[in-house]
Amino acid sequence: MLPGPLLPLAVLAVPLGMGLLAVLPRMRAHALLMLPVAPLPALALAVFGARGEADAADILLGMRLGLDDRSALFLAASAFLWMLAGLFATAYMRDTGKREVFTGFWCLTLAGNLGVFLAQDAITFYASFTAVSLPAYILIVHEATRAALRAGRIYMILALIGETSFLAGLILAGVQAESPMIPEVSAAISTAPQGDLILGLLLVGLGIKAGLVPLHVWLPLAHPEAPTPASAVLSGAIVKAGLFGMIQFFPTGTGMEGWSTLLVWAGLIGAYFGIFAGLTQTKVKAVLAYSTVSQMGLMIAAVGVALAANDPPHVFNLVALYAAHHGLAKGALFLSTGVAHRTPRKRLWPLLAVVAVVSLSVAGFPFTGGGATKTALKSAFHGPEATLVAASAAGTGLLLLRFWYLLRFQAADAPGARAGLALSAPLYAAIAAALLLPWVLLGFAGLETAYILKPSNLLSGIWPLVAGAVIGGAAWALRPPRPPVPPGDLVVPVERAVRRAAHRHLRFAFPRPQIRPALRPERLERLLTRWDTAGLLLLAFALGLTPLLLL
Amino acid sequence: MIESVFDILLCALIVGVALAAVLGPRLFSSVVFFIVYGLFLSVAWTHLGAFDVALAEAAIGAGLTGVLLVAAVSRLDRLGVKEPAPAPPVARVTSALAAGGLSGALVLALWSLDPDGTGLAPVVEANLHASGVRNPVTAVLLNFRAYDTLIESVVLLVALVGVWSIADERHWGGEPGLRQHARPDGVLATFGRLLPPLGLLVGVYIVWTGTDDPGGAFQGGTILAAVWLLLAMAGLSDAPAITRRRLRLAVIAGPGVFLAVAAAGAVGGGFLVLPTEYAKPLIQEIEAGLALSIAATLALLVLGPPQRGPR
Amino acid sequence: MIAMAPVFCIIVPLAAAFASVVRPLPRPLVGLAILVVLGLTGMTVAEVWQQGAHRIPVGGWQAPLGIALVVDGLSGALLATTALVMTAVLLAALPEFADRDRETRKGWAFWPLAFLVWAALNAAFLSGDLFNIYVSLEFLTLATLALVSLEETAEALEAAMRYALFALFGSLAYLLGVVLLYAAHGTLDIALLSQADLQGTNSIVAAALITTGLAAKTALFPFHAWLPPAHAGAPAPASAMLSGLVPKAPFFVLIRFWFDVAPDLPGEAALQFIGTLGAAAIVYGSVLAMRQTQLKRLVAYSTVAQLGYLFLIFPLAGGDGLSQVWSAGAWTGATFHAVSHALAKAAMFLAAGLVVHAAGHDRVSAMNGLTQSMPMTAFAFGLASVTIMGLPPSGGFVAKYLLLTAAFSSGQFIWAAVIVAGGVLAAGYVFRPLSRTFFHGHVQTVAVPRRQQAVPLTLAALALLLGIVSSAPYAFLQTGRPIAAEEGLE
Amino acid sequence: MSGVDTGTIFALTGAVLIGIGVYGLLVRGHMLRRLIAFNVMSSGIFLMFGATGARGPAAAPDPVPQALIITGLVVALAATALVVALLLRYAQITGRAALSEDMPGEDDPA
Amino acid sequence: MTPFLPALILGSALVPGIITFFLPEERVRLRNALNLGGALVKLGLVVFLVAEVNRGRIYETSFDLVPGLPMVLRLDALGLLFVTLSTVLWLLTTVYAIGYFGRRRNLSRFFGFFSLCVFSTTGIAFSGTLVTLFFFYELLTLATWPLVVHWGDAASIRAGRRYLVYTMSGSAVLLFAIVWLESTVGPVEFTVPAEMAAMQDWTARGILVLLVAGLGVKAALVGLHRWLPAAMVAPAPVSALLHAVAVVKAGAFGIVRIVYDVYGIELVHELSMTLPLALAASATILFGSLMALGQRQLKPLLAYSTVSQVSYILLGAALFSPYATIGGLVHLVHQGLMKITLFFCAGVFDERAGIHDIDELDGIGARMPWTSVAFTIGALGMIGLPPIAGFVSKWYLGLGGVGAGHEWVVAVLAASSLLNCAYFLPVLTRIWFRAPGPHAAAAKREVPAALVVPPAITAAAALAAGLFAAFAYSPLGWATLIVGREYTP
Repeated sequence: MLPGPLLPLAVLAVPLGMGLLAVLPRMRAHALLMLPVAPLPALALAVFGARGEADAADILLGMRLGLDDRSALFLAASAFLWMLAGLFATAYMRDTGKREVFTGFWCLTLAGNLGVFLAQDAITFYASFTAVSLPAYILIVHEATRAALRAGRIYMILALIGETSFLAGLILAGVQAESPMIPEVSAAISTAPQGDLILGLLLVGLGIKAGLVPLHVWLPLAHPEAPTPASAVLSGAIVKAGLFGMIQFFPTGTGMEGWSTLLVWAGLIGAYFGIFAGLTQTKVKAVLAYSTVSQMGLMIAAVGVALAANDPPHVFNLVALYAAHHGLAKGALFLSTGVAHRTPRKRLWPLLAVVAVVSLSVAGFPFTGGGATKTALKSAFHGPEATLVAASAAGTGLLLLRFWYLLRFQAADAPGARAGLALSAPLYAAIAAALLLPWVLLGFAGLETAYILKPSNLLSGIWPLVAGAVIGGAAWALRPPRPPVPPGDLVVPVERAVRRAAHRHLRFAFPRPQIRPALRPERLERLLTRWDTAGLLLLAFALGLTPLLLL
Repeated sequence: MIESVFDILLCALIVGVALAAVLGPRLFSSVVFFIVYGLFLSVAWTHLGAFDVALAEAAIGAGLTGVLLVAAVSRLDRLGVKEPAPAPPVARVTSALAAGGLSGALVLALWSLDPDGTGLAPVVEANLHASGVRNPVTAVLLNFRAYDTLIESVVLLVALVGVWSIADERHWGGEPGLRQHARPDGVLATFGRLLPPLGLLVGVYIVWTGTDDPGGAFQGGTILAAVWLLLAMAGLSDAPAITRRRLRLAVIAGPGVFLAVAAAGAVGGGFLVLPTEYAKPLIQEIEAGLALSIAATLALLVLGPPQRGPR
Repeated sequence: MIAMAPVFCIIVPLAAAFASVVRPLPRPLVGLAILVVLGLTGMTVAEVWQQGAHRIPVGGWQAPLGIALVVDGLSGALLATTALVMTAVLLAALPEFADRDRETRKGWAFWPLAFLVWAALNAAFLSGDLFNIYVSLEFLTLATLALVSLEETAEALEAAMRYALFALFGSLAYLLGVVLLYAAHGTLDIALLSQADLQGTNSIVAAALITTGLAAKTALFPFHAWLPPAHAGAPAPASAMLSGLVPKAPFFVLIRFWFDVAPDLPGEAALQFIGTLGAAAIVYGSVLAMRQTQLKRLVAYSTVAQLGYLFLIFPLAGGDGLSQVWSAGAWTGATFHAVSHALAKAAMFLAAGLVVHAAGHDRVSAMNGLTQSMPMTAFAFGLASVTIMGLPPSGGFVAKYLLLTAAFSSGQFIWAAVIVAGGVLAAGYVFRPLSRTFFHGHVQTVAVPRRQQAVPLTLAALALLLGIVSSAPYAFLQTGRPIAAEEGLE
Repeated sequence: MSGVDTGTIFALTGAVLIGIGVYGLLVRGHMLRRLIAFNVMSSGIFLMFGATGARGPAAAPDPVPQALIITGLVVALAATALVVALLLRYAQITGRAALSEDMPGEDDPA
Repeated sequence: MTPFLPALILGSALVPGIITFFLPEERVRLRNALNLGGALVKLGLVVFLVAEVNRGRIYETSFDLVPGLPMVLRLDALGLLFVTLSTVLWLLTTVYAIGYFGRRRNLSRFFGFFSLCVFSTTGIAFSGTLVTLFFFYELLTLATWPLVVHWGDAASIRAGRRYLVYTMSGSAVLLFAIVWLESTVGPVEFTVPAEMAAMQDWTARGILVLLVAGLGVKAALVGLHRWLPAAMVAPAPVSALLHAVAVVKAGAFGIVRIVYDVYGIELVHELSMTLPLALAASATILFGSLMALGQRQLKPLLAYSTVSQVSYILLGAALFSPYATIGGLVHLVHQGLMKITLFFCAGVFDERAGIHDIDELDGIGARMPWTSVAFTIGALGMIGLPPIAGFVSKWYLGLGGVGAGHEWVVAVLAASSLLNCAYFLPVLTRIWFRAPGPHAAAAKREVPAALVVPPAITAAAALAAGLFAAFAYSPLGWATLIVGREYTP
């Protein structure tokens, strides 16, 4: 058991408090210093803390926080990335405006992100999910450029649709469960008469967050516009909230076969769509964003497998492991773009080399951390899906090759530019963690190092990359026409249509009926004022009353 | 049978005169017909045996009302007022139908009456001895239903206050009516000198006799008022200014005495109770007061509000 | 002596009137007279409360020979209402009419007329004899006629003459009915007549004539056109008694006739017809009130509308319904309305009078900005409006509620709809002037002392109080009724 | 009321007079004429009152209606006097002897 | 003392009000002291009562208006919920009004009617019979009208007229229905179940529809709502009170009473009237939001938002499920807290920066951060974002909708949330993310405290009501208690 609710509450309260602190006038100047500190309690809890549940009954509708090994992994990886990105931001954001606002919302988003992993009841989960979704808007639009505002708007719309849909799903499930606790809710979904509706609604909510194609459109728009540390946590930690939600809420076992298949194929399609769309991008962070879409696709597919698997927790653990690596690695890649900005072209080569290693790790090159996690994940798939998963690595490799290629052009023009320690240290720490951590955690996923290092597994890690290299080489040589896919792909036509519709200004006003009195009572009154009329009426009244009285 | 013929003839005359009064083309002739109508009615009342009413109708209905109307006609003539256009034929026909309908309904109602009558004559007769007077009408007026008469006397006062209240503000405090300029040797002046002593005598007598025979305060008071009016018209006596205390006391004397008697009775245990033994003197006292007030009030009513400022 | 208190309610105002004819009374004496009559009225009410309804034979002569005064809950309540309203009216009139250096026409005439109206009202409310009622009503008519013409403008004089036409014709129609009744039954006493058989043609015609006459005098639609100019043209204190009290007298007689003299008269259709005219009065009067540009006219048309409610007593409580459970509720509701309307309407006219005086003209715009310059008067007008609209908490509400209950209980939904709509329409006209009181910047240039403003406010507050402490008046009103509504709303 | 005796005849005459009065009241615009009609009508009522009291075999007529008629006469006179005064004052101010609504073409009373 | 408690509480609002009417305009301090004192006394009494009622005690006093027409003042848990809300918000609004009006004129009048308004609201909450409810309900109409027309300009008077036309017609319908009902089944007391079975089904339905329509005017049901946006011309404290506590709430509260204490939800359900009611409420929810979308000025936007939000309460009342009831009742409080915050803030924006239109808000966040934060909390709460109070209501309403077998309710709620976003978020964007416009540049400082602190408090309360919803004395806790004690079948 967790020792009382205080510690987990502190995990959430500390970032929130720091966020509030940051906006105080006196603290504004040093607001950024909060960033690396805020996630530390979470990290501490995840690494050193006990596992179990704790209730804070008065908060929300009865808050329950809890931690098991899997959520601790999510929590730790996220908190660690948040910490590194925060550290990075202290230097990277130093000269921008509204730092206190940035800090405040960073902390709020952070608290939400951590809350998602800790929540054991649906309400806390939802509240955290909201907290991680909406304040992130502020992080995205921080630069306040037109593009950033557009990206923010689209993000917001999608996030709100997602929130609403998710809440609707929760409500439908909540009635069935008669308890707000996630296990009960999850169990209730499988028996609920509207189970499919609930799952659909939840999937929309979580899928938007997790970048599930076709709900992914905000990612390639938001990532290039957000400040680099924000992109890092968006891609590395925040999207994982959606994934974690699926793990938490989706029931497993019999009856879920359909949803399993759906998720597997949706995920796989996403994985490949991300690759193809990403290859056409020219913005370096857009490429990374599509890579995230692709990678999340794989993870969602794995979740899909788990739903109908014999041992779902095992598969979920594999996903968790994969996600931890991906988070750190992708975070590192994003950070690297920031470092590149501050590095003169000539001195870019060491960075490029390191980035190449991380890219290979993401693509699953054997002996890297990514290689280990990919091998582990592939163990969940069977049949043609397994092949597709394996083959996707070729695409990932290609995509990251493109990234690597584009990164070279990010270098600073000023020869004297220099990325300080505060920028590079987090980058390298993230890279180190990404490369090494999976090996440490293999046992958690129930796998042995030996399994990873089995030749067949090594081989299946290498051949896609080789294939990718061949294709890449061929492409370089042939220079095929690049289809112009704008960032955000599907959203662009939708946006255009909406804008056109909005031009026809819709107004909700009822026509006001103009009533003109048809009969002027004054005329009647003038008539009645005349004694001859009134007297006649009086007589008529008297003479009329007589027979009426006899009736 | 002959009596019936006479009745019918009289009634036909009355109806005819009434029609003439109502429909007469000239206002003045209408008023004259109205006076004649009143006199015929007086005859009718005599014929019906209601001598008190006959007297009252002659004095009040025909006499004073007539004078009032004649005076009004002459005032209007002097003001040169316009006569409104006659009603259109449609209105006449409708009105005639409606009025005829009313009469018809009344005839119907009369027809359904019990022919033997259920009046209060026997009850009055039975209680007459306790009333203090011998004229049953006076008994009803001043004892059995004295309360009605009290209010009635007040009504006259109300009318007078009302008439005075529409005086021209500038003329407040002046004398009522227009200044009369009768030629000192004219017929009116002669009559004015001749008639008053006689009228005074008749008037007082009628008041006095009212307790036992037909007559009473109202009839007598009216005659007294006529006397005063004659004097005023003859220019022999100016009415006192309306602010004069004595005039006002005279006006309220009758109702005042009446009210005092009523109040005294109420204190003693019965509102307007006239103990049998004191009934006659009390009634006479009331009659005297009333006659004075009625005479003054009626005369002043006819004279109207002051038409000239105080001197 | 206490038993004679009702009689002195007539005697004392008469005496005061006589005295004022001779010479306008000084203020203290006016005050004394008011206090005495108030006290006597209080004693009358206490007497009825304790002893129940009773008759006072005038002159010691029993009916049918003599006249009897009837003192019951209804007459007691109306006596009390009259006393309250008259007190307010006389107090409000003091600054305008009393204590001038030189006797003026209005300063002289108002006081006797006012006391005479008081006496006439009390006489009418107490009378138990149909002919005596005729005399009392004539008494009242002539006194009010003089009050209507008091301003001496062409409009006022014309209004007075028009009023005279309606009222005198009404009186004659009533008298004709009484004559027919006497011819058939040989008595004029209410109690004795109620035992007579009134089914004959003769009595039916009489009933129709009596109803017609009194309807004309109560200004029932469509015989109402005389009322607004007459009431609006009089000086404000006079208007207050004219509108608040005077129409209640003929209405009271109507109730006496229909419910005490002739409860067994057939004619469900006639009752419905009268009710229809009442309903029409509510709607028509309200609509016209809404369209007035002059303040006092507006208030006067409101009287036309409000009097309409009274006539709903006939379909709701009369005829066959008289024996029904809801009848007593409806009867009490209508009489309750008469009382509360009297208080409220008098307050409204007095307030309007102050406003007109302060603003110097009679247009509705005289109310502009009143809450700033004369808040008490604005408040008085507002409170009175609450009663007129029949909103809680006010006597008007209780009355309306009782009538509504009767309408539903007897299944006559149409009357219920009219009653309810009447409230909305009333809001339509009272809020026109009331809105103006909130205007920015005020038009009242003549200062009115608070003491004067307190009079209408008190009266309006009384009307309101009637809606809060309504249980006792409710019970009191029913004293002497054959079927008391103990369970009024069941 | 079978059998045509004196009372009956006069009562019926009263009814006719009432009709005449009412007719005059309705069709005549001049206020003085209306007053005349009013008085005709009221005396018609009185005649009816007195005549019904004098019907039947009893020789002496009922004194109660007589007393009441006298009261009524006085009241009618009072009313007439007051209205005449009103009319004269009104005519003095406006030059008219009829109400404004009865004088077509002249709408305003002032 | 105890039987007089309801009267005492009523008196604490009425007496200062009446005295205030007669205070000369210059006695500012005395007036403020009176009003604040009254509000504080009332608050104290209510706090005491909350503890007592929580223990299950019920206070009741009554007298007969006329025989068979009893006026009953009764304090039950539901009434107390409403009273507590009104008491707390009255205190804050009084403070705010003192700050808002400063030294302006006609304040004795204003505060007099203001107190009368609160008095009526309290009376409505205490009413133990239908007639008592109507009694205070009408008093409320009368007391609020002077507040609506307070400025005395043409627009105010026009708005006042519309207000009256609507509310008076509503009252007429209500009175009609009440008397109809009572003459059919006898006097209706909330505690005693009336003999509703005595009615024909269609009569019962007809009366119910009339009752709801009558009360629905004040509750601004769609079609009957048009007075509400018009009444926006009133001074900010009035709007705040109107929208949060007094008028619209009185209507909503009345409907809750009708459905639960007069008919009983089971009967309403048996008459198959729950669905039409819920549909009417839902239509209003969506309609209000759609209309808000088209507004260019801040206060009308807030007004239409009220139209929408108040119907949440009705929706909760109409659905045959304890969850929904809880949701409706708790929204009574939650909407009050959030909407009063928004109106307070709108008033501050107007008073300190002259802002009326939405596009004048550009960049005001930087200049008036406290107000802007409070506004933001209110707006987000309206959207239903956790952990602000609005979310809790929405959650329970959703559960209730599903529980009652009407899954579409969830869709309505979802659509409403999205629409709320659509009209509130652009406002927030302007406040926070636009470059300061002329109004922001000219904005005065956020003083006095009397003007700024009340919205801060209510915003904090709205936040706390959601964040600590499970706390026993939270609005939710109390609503649950009410439902558990009184309405659980």
